[in-house]
Amino acid sequence: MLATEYFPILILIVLGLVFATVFTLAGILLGPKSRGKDKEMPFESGFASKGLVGQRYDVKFYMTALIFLIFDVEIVFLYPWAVKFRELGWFGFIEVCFFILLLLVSLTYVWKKGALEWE
Amino acid sequence: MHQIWLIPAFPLIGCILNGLFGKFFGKRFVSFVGPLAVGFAFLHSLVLFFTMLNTKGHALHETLYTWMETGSLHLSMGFQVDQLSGLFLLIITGVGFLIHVYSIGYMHEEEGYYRYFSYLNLFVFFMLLLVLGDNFMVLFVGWEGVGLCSYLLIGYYFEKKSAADACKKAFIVNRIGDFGFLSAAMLIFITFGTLSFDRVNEAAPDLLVPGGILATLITLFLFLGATGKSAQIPLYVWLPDAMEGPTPVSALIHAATMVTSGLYMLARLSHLFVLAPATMNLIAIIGALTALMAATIAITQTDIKRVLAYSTVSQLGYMFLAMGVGAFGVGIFHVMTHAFFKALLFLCSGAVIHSLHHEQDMQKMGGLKNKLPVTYLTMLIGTIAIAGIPPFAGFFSKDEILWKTWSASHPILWLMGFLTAILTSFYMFRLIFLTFHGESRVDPHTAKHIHESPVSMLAPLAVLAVLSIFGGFFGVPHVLHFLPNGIELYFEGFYAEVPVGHGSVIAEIVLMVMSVAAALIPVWIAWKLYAGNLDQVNKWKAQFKIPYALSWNKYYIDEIYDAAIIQPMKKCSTIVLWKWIDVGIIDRIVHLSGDLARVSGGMLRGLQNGILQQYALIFAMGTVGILWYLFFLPY
Amino acid sequence: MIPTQHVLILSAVLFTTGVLGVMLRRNVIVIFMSIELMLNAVNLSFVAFARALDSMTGIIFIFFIIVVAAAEAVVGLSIILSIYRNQKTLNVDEFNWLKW
Amino acid sequence: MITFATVSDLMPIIPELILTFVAILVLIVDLVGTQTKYRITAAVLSIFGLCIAIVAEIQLFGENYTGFFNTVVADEYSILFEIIYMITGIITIMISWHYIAENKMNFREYYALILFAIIGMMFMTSSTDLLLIFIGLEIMSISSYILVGMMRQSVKSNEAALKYLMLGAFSTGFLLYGISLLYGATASTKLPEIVSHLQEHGVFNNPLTGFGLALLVIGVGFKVAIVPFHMWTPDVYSGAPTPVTAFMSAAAKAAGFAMLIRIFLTGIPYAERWDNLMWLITVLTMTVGNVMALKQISIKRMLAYSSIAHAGYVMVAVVAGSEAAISGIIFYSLAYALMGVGAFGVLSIQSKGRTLETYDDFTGYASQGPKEQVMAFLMSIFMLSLLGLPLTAGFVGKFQIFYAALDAGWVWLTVIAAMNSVISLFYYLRVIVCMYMKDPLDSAVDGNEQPTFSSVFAISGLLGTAIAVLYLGVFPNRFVELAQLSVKTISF
Repeated sequence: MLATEYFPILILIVLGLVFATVFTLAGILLGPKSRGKDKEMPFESGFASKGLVGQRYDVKFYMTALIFLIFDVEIVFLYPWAVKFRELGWFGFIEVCFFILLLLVSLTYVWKKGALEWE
Repeated sequence: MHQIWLIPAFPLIGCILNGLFGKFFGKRFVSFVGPLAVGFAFLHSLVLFFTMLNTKGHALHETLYTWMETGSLHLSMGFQVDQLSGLFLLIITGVGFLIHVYSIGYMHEEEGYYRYFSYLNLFVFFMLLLVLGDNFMVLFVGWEGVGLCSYLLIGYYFEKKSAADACKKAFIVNRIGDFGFLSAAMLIFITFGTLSFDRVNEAAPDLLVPGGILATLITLFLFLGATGKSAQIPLYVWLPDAMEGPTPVSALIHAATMVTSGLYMLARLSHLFVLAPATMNLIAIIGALTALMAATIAITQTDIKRVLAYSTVSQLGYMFLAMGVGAFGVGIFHVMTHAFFKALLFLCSGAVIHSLHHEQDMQKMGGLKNKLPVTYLTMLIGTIAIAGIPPFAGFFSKDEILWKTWSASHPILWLMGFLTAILTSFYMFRLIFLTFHGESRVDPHTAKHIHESPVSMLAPLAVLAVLSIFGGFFGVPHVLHFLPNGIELYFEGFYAEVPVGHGSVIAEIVLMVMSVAAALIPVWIAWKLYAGNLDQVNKWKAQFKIPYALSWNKYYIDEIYDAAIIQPMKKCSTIVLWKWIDVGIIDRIVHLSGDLARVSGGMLRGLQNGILQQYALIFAMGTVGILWYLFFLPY
Repeated sequence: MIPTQHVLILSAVLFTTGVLGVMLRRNVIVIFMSIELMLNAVNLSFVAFARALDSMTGIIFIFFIIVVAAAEAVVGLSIILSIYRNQKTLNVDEFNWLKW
Repeated sequence: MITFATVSDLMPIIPELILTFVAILVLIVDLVGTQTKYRITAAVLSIFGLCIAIVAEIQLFGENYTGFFNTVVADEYSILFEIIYMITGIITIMISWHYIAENKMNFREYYALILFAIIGMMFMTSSTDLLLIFIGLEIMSISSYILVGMMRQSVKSNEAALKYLMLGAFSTGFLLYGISLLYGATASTKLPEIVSHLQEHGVFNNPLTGFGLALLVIGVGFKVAIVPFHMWTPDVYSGAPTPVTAFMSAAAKAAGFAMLIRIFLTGIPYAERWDNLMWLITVLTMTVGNVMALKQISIKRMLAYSSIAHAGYVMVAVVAGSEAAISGIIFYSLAYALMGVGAFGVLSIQSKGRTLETYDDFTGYASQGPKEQVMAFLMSIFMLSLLGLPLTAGFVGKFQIFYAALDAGWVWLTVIAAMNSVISLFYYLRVIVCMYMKDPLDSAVDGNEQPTFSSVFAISGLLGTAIAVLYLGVFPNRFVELAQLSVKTISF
């Protein structure tokens, strides 16, 4: 019957659940729980923390980070083209030019919007 | 082409004009457009009616356009004028026109004058669709539409709480009826593969086993639908409360037209109904029971409109009785005469109420006959007609129903009908005597201002009075054969044949004499009791406490429904589902059991607690559940 | 060579871990990371299938998943940022204005 | 040998290209123009672009272009759905302008995002490759995440966006997992190949295909909000800016169903158990939506729940799965798009500086002024259509679906659906009763508003919608025929 054929998947699910639960619980149960003052302190690359914990960073940091993230990842589309550069020939080149153009338009947009302004 | 579509188009145009521009152009415009729209429809109906008569036996068909075509189903905006719908057309547009004219005077001081006429036109439009349609779809459009309009018009005085409650009640009760209707339509579609009346009627004898389960089930559902719209046991409770609407509305919707749509449907599908004798018997029994019960309630009511409302329920019971014994044509005949005299009675009561500044209690009337002579005279004509005193309209139709019942060998049902006739005559004359005779019990302050109504209100009364007098001659009984029985000729070959036992001529004459006596004797009793002072009545009230209380409180039906249905529902509120449905539905119950609602706020609502992770959890559980069901649940 | 099944099992485990993480963690950012984990588990299974079937489609799919995940992350982080500015908390349990 | 796409491949996606161009243009206008100028230009430009795209779609109708190795098709089926999205988009933009002005919302990118969302939906509908479908779905979803959170100052909008994003991404995970399993089993992401593989080997003989398909249903089910994947709907719909809610409830759902049909109703052989499951889900969806809608205080939330119920009615047709049922879905999507947008649209327009949300806000609405009177009338039409009163679009849609289900032999499902639609009467009519049959709670609010251009614009948009609702109800046949025609030509 069907059930027997699906048995491997059942095992798979059970395994998944077991592993996930075990690891999650292990983290909670076995992990050292020192809730000292030092532990509560934010980690700042090993330096003693300055200022308040709830101190707010300038929104510029986030803005830049997010823009970096998205533009960085878009590069992924250039890889297939780069790998098959010769076979794709002019057609591929034009396609990629379009792609870069679109990225440029968005960059201009971001720029004009002032997201790159630091001050 | 006969341009049948023009008939409903006139009131629709009227409705749109009044609704959109009525407010800006003022009352003059509205009182011109509203009645005129219906008037045109009436004229066109007349033309088509006579065209139809000339092509005897052939209905006028017209397909406006194809509404929808899917698969085997072909639905069109199809209209037909045949014997049945032709008659209804004339009643709706004719009586409707008179009531529109009447409304000009009656509603003159109302603020939402244009709104009222707009609704009323809309109602006429839907009612015309209902009777003109040649398939279930168009009928259903009309069916829902008239329900909506009735709902809007009952709640017209929405600032009154009783009106708002009444409109809710009408709505809910009608939903039960609609459920029946829709189920029946669905079954019919599954069985016949068509929704056209003609084809259903044609195919019924071939496709359905006479007396079979399917035939019985379909007709029972249809009848359930009919009881909802036409106010029969057990769904009649909404009609008396519907009197919260303006009086002309009661006359048009809740006496002459909408409440007869259930009967229309029965008559329309007569070929289907005769295949289910069990349903037919049930219809006859329910009809007779409703007639008798409503009549006994009407005896003690003191609100003038309520007496008339129960009288309507009772008369509708008569019509169902006729249908049930297979006398479809006679039932429809009574629909016609009833439309005349009941509309007349309602309009007269409206005139009385109007001149007494919205006093409806008969205990505060009396002695009005000199002050309102025209109203008195017309109302008296209406009363004679409904009481069944020859030669007024009611006599012919009612006597015919009783005779058909007798000859179909249902003596018990006949007896119930006969008793109802006695009671009818009694409570109607009681109404007349209490209102117009005896000493004036009117509040002295109002008494000074009593005046006869304007011409726009009296003219319709006069026309209807004439119709109530002569309307019966369309169907003169056989024994009296000084005129041919018009109704029988008119409907010849239209309805399904029901084998009717033929009683002897002697029996017919004897029964007729009995009916006349049953109509006349109560008049004398009512005169004795109510025309002078009311001492004797009060003495009897004290003596017959229990029957009186039963009748006065309408057999506690509302209370019984409350105790049997609403209270247990409230008790069951811990059972979550009921609670949910209730809480949303009926505000009253919300108020009564506010805290229980919170207790049972229940599972679903608990699930929707706004916490993101709970949603994710349910999502994941759903996934696991689906996968488990699909792949791991053993067969 | 590692058998495909093993990779698939790993991917299933990662996916389930992600699902559990979404349901168990309280911090919005961690929940978001768990979702990314789920997407990456899917990527893993795509890679495994692509290798087993010797087909490029799976690989191309992964490119798009990565990009979409990044776009989702950007939008998500912006939303989280704006929430944090308004509410000063990132605990999911506290976002339940909208309910019932 | 590598085959390339050519210019002729662009034919089927011309409308998409037009919209993309316009969307980018709208963004650029934002950079150049000033605040007030942009407000008008962007809206007008977007509507203009949508109109051109609709014309382009009509030109494509009947031509059946395909492109990009048959991964994009412009068959009648997708063209009809795409026109539905664009009409919804036009109405949404018409009401948004006023909403933005009244709520002083941050509107930049708003119109562009709506256009992008529509482009995503169009790709969802017209492609036959799961990859492209996925990309379309994500373009739509990400745009709507932002749209939902557009009112940055509002706590509710924030929360709605967060929930939508989190759950949306969560469901995307399931969807992708399903796709990957299907890919693993069939070695393809192209629907025709997957379907023929399934027809050959059966769905349930290979665990991978069974699981994959089930997970795919779950992923799509989230988008169209079927129980138990509906939990986000009420929260997101009630938290989002009202025009966005209107847009999502109408267009996004239609797109979800378009995709659902394309994936699941094109010849995949199912087992009995699958049918039972769908049956159960359908019943649950209708009932939960309706029952919960009964209890709501807020009309916006009530409409959100009722949209779940409507998804349930559409699911009835999905279960029935016949040609008539699919054409019913197309019609219903159009009808619901109109009446849903209309109803939310009325909610989006303030009255005398008050935002209308609850039943209490609507009490005595009809008697508060000329504008309110018009709005109340429009609202009544939309409510009557939603509850399925004859002569409205809603009735025709329901009728077709119920008829198709009956015809396919799903009698009990139809009965349950009919009973559900009876329940829905109570909460829809309650709105009308509140507006017409009650006195306003606080009569103190008065003062005359000057009709602004944007309000006239919004109301005329709603008026057009109402007329369309009535027109579809009275003369549905042409559209029904179109829908039936398009079902016949549905291709992979």
